[in-house]
Amino acid sequence: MDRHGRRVEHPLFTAPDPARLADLHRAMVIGRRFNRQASALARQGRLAVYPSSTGQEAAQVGGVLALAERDWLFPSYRDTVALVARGVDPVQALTLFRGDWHSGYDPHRHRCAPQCTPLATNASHAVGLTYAARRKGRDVAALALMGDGATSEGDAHEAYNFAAVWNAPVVFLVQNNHWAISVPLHRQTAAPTLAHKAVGYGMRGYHVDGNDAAAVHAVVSRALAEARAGNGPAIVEAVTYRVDPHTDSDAPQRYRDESEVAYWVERDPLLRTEALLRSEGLLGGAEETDRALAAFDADAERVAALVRERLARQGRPDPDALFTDVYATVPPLLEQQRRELAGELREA
Amino acid sequence: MDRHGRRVEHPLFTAPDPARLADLHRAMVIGRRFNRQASALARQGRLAVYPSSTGQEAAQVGGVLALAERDWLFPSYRDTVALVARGVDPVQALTLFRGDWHSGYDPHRHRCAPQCTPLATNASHAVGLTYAARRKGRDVAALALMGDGATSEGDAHEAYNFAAVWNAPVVFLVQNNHWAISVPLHRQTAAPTLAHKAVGYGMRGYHVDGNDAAAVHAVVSRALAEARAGNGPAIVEAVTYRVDPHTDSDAPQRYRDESEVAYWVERDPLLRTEALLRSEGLLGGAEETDRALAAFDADAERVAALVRERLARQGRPDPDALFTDVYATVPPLLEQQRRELAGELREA
Amino acid sequence: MPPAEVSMGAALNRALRDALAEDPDVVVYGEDVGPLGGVFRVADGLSGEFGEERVFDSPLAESGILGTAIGMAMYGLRPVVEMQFDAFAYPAFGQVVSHLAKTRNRTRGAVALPVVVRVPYGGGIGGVEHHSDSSEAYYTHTPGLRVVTPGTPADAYSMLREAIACDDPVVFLEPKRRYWSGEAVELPVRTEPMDRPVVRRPGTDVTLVAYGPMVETALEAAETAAGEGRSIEVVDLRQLAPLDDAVLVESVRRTGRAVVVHEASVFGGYGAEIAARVTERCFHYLEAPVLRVGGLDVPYPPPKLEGYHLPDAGRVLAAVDRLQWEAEWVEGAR
Amino acid sequence: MPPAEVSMGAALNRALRDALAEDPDVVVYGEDVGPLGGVFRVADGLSGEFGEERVFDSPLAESGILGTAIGMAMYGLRPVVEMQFDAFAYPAFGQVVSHLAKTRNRTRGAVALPVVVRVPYGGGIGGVEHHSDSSEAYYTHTPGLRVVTPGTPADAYSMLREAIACDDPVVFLEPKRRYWSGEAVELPVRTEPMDRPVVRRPGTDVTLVAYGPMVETALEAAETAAGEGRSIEVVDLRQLAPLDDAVLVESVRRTGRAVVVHEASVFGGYGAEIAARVTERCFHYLEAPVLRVGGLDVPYPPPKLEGYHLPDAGRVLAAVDRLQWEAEWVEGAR
Ligand SMILES: Cc1ncc(C[n+]2csc(CCOP(=O)(O)OP(=O)(O)O)c2C)c(N)n1
Ligand SMILES: Cc1ncc(C[n+]2csc(CCOP(=O)(O)OP(=O)(O)O)c2C)c(N)n1
Ligand SMILES: [Mg+2]
Ligand SMILES: [Mg+2]
Repeated sequence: MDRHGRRVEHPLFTAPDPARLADLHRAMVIGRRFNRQASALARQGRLAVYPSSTGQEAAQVGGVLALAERDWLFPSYRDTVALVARGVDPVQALTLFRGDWHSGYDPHRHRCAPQCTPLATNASHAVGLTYAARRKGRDVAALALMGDGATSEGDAHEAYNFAAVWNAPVVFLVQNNHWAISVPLHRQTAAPTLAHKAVGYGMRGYHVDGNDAAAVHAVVSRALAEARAGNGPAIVEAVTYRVDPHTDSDAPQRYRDESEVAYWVERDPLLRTEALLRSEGLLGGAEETDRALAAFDADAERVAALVRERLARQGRPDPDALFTDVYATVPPLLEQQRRELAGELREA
Repeated sequence: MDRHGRRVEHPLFTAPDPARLADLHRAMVIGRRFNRQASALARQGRLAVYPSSTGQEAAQVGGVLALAERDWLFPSYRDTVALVARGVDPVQALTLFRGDWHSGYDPHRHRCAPQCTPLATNASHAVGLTYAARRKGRDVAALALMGDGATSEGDAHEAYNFAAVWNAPVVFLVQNNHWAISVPLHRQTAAPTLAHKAVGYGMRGYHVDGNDAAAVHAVVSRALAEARAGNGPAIVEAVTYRVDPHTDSDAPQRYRDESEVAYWVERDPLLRTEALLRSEGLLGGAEETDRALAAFDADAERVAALVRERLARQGRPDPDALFTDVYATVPPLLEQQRRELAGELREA
Repeated sequence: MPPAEVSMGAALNRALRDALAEDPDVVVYGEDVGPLGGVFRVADGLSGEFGEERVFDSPLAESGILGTAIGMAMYGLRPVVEMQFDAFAYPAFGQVVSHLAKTRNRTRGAVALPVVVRVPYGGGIGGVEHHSDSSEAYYTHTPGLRVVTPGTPADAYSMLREAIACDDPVVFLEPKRRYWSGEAVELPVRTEPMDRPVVRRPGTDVTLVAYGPMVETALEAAETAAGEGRSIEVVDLRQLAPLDDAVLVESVRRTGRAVVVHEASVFGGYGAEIAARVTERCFHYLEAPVLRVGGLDVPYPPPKLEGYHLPDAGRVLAAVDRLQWEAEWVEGAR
Repeated sequence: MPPAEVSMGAALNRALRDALAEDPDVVVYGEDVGPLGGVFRVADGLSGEFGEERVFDSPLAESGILGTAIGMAMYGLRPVVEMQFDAFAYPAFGQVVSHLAKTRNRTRGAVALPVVVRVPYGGGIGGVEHHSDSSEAYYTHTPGLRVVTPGTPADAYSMLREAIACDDPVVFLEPKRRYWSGEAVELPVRTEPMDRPVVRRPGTDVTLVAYGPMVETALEAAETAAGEGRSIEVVDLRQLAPLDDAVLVESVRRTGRAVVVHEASVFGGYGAEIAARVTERCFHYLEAPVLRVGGLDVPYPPPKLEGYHLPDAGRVLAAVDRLQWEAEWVEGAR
């Protein structure tokens, strides 16, 4: 798509079909609403923190919907929308940021690793997982998500290199949202693009408009297919923008200009898919389209309402949970601390 | 030079002048003799260990002689010959491997960091040092030495990236000797060359015949000049070969074929400079050349003899040294341990 | 007029500012310490004031930050680097242990590394995972490092100035939950040298050993105990390593009882060193074993459960109560 | 016929081989563990026997090795990775502390990480710098890790098998100076479960607590002491964390005296935990403070000086002698 949501063909990549385009748009609409809802809850103090991905929905959704059921997703803290798009329960997806527990969903159920806070450390997990799957004879690929800043970490390098040497079916999707908290990209790297990093590992690098869900989907799909076929892992750089503050406790006015945000808001990924769906009539005639889009909005509202309500209803987590899953069984000294805490709580 | 020591011109790089070529050859002759001597001492148990660089003398000497006096060298454990070429006392250079102390020379005197054992960790030190020098208004460049295996470490990546972003005058000289102990290069990277890694940092990468001292010197000189001029750091990959075992306690027959070693022994870097010096008469007529070369050999023998003798003469290090340089002053609890040890020794 | 209240964060900010102003060799860098002033704003305003050659954002890589600081120090600068949070210092652990701590020793004193590594540490701020580790034990067991942590704004100022001036590498642990704690103090101020523990509150019945975030908690416990007729002496260790144990030993020999408190998990924590050392040096003065109060031996909990993990004055006082004040206790224990 | 002597290195090798043979999910990798069999040859012959899909050399990057092992374990493998030397495990510290130790907890038990991290550790082999660190305290203070270290070849075999079968991540510390120590034992052998300390030698006068490389030293000290009429009980801890202190406490309550010995620097070392814990649990049984014998509080020394740093039987016995056997001692100390 161009900036205005007009279709642009590319000789190498196949555009998603109409149904998939509709899915992408719907997931973005839900993702955007989710971002807004979660940010509001954070402002109200009902979440401990929320790192919003408003503006980055195309990159996350485009990437995630390119995965097969059996594939694995390795998200970072920024990628709650990716989890929701993957089918994780939106309330469980917020457990981390609610402060109830470190992770709220069963990773095996949706084949989503816990959201990863230490930067770039999830990338090698993805490589190892696909190695194991291959040993077990399963055709499993993985998508590892990271930010532009995270590419500076040694862990990113090691993971890229292991993936290339092992020919692992992993796609590293780098959401270049131009900022690592307050640090702009030119203080992060002197490379022409982050996709150029692939050269030094002998793998393919793709540079894609990260606000174009169709393009991200097409590129990640192709990269995954190549990787599955044994043609090696890839870095996909999705160029996008973090419209909101880093988290609700950030102060972006200290380091960036509102005009920069405005520039990107104009390039909102949702406007573009909507324009494409409308102009090409992919959801049907004008009326049908309106109806379909309204249904997406309604779905999004339902998700937001669900999040609000279920969050309000949940109680405090049980402190006994502190002890049960440190080891496979509770060792004696920890059992003693458990008893002591229970005693304290009884007294209080 | 080609394989046989015949001059080959290159449009970009300036060949060292005859005097410099002679210096390079002489330093290699000394370096080779030093490697042999140190390896022998290790076999006799008079060094704790010695990681020989036989076969790699051109890469080390070619790189080091490209440095100006004021520049800094950041060597690894493999680079004792580089230290000797830099002017470090050969016996002091062996302190580490004798087991007398961790490092035996004053880094400030020769602007040589201590030899670095943890792989790739010295690279960021080089970057920081040049940053400091620039702040102090001094035109200081640095040469950081590392092996092919070390490029896989996160620390290499972080240093490359810092150097590029800070536009630091650092040249990373990677001696690709084809092995990281028992691990061959193709298990280390899938990149076409290690020089390709430069692309991902937006810096220049050079791929040079590491057994051609003239070429290494020319390339490193140019890379240093560019870096000094503010055109950014560079990776220079010098392709060479580790002819000896990793250290004297290695068992190379477990992982590599003797024929591979033979292939490289034929490409000995010393034979090539000698052939060039002779064929072009750079040391004068045949007789003068013979005399000059014999003088180099004699110098090398002198260094070897000196090492043997001084090492034999030296006593055991004083245990009190354990306590004096942990902190700027000896803290109370350490002072107590110092007294206790002194007491123990008196009793014994 | 009494001096104004200064928060610990403001005191640290002022210390950085004064050090930058006095010594052109001081540079401050790390992740987000430039225009943003750090995520806790400890570097607030400094890059504007001193220019981005001296206060700046680096690429996002902790080992690279530490490694470049080592290189800078080799050439005469005094870098002050920030690790954004405790757990995000771990990627630099190799540089810290194998180089920062050892270089003076490796070079027999020829190369000093006056580097300050600032680490906002500890919990109590409702941070999600990896934002609340108490990592002091990893550093205090590493010879060659000075490990210090201030318990008050005045100490924060004075100790940071001293750390920057110090020729040894200093791991400067900032108790992040206390950034907003205030104290009426006129800056600049110089307190006791950082390598000596101080008695924060004198007492006669029991010695309570604390540092960093737990100093405030210990004082609170002492205050409560005083109301109940028990006199608690609070020792603030300040420099955890290398430790000067004289003040501590003197105190415990006098009181005959001791409790050590920290946020970190008890098992293998820094409190074990204090308990073992005090016991060894004061054995025949002790009326009861030295008790440790600390975090549970579990990964740092999520925000809603951190209250169960972190020691508070109540837990400290409960430990004090277990110090065998009654003769019968001894019998019961057998 | 009595069983043949087996060295610890050979016992470990056999344990890896048997585990690989029994469980197809076991993979062994790291730096140089393929054709070379590891720099200490603990993986000798395995890549040839089991193929390079199961025993192989990885790229040279410790954090990557740990991170990929975590990913493999998430998908049901049981990776056994080698860190070539203690100090070269530090680059992986972030992966170890923030992921390996915490993932079970973070996911409330949904994701177990049965990873074994083999680390040849400690000194005594004349290694140059960074080849002799005793890093156990860094791991034992990290909840979620099992940290074990064998003191004998039989334990080496049995504990490594158990570690590989264990659903928790295990940091398996191999006392490198004891790779060549032999014991007459028939393999395979199963010793006590690894999570329980054992009494290696019974005694009545004093409890000597040791683990890993110091077990041999402790037994040597006990033997010498026996000749001098003093009966030393040697407790081998085996699993350092999480610790089951029952055997230990029982022993010290019986003997009334204890010394703990390790190679690591004393300050903040693992011995502090033992001393603090034993004191707390056995206070009224103790005739003297629990003493610690360990390395000096200095960076690991160069080969020619390591003998001054490392505890030997003489130093252990000197500490035993200081355990206030005479009543006068008490007076003198005041
Ligand atoms: C190892 C590590 N260091 C530092 C941090 C603190 N931190 C959290 S997010 C962030 C910026 C990350 O930027 P980027 O990778 O571009 O991702 P984005 O937040 O923009 O999505 C930093 C420095 C961290 N989480 N982990
Ligand atoms: C961080 C770290 N990990 C592992 C080692 C152990 N080690 C020493 S040398 C070596 C191989 C290095 O290979 P390369 O970088 O190619 O250098 P070379 O020895 O060939 O000169 C290894 C694995 C180390 N020194 N440091
Ligand atoms: Mg970003
Ligand atoms: Mg090599």
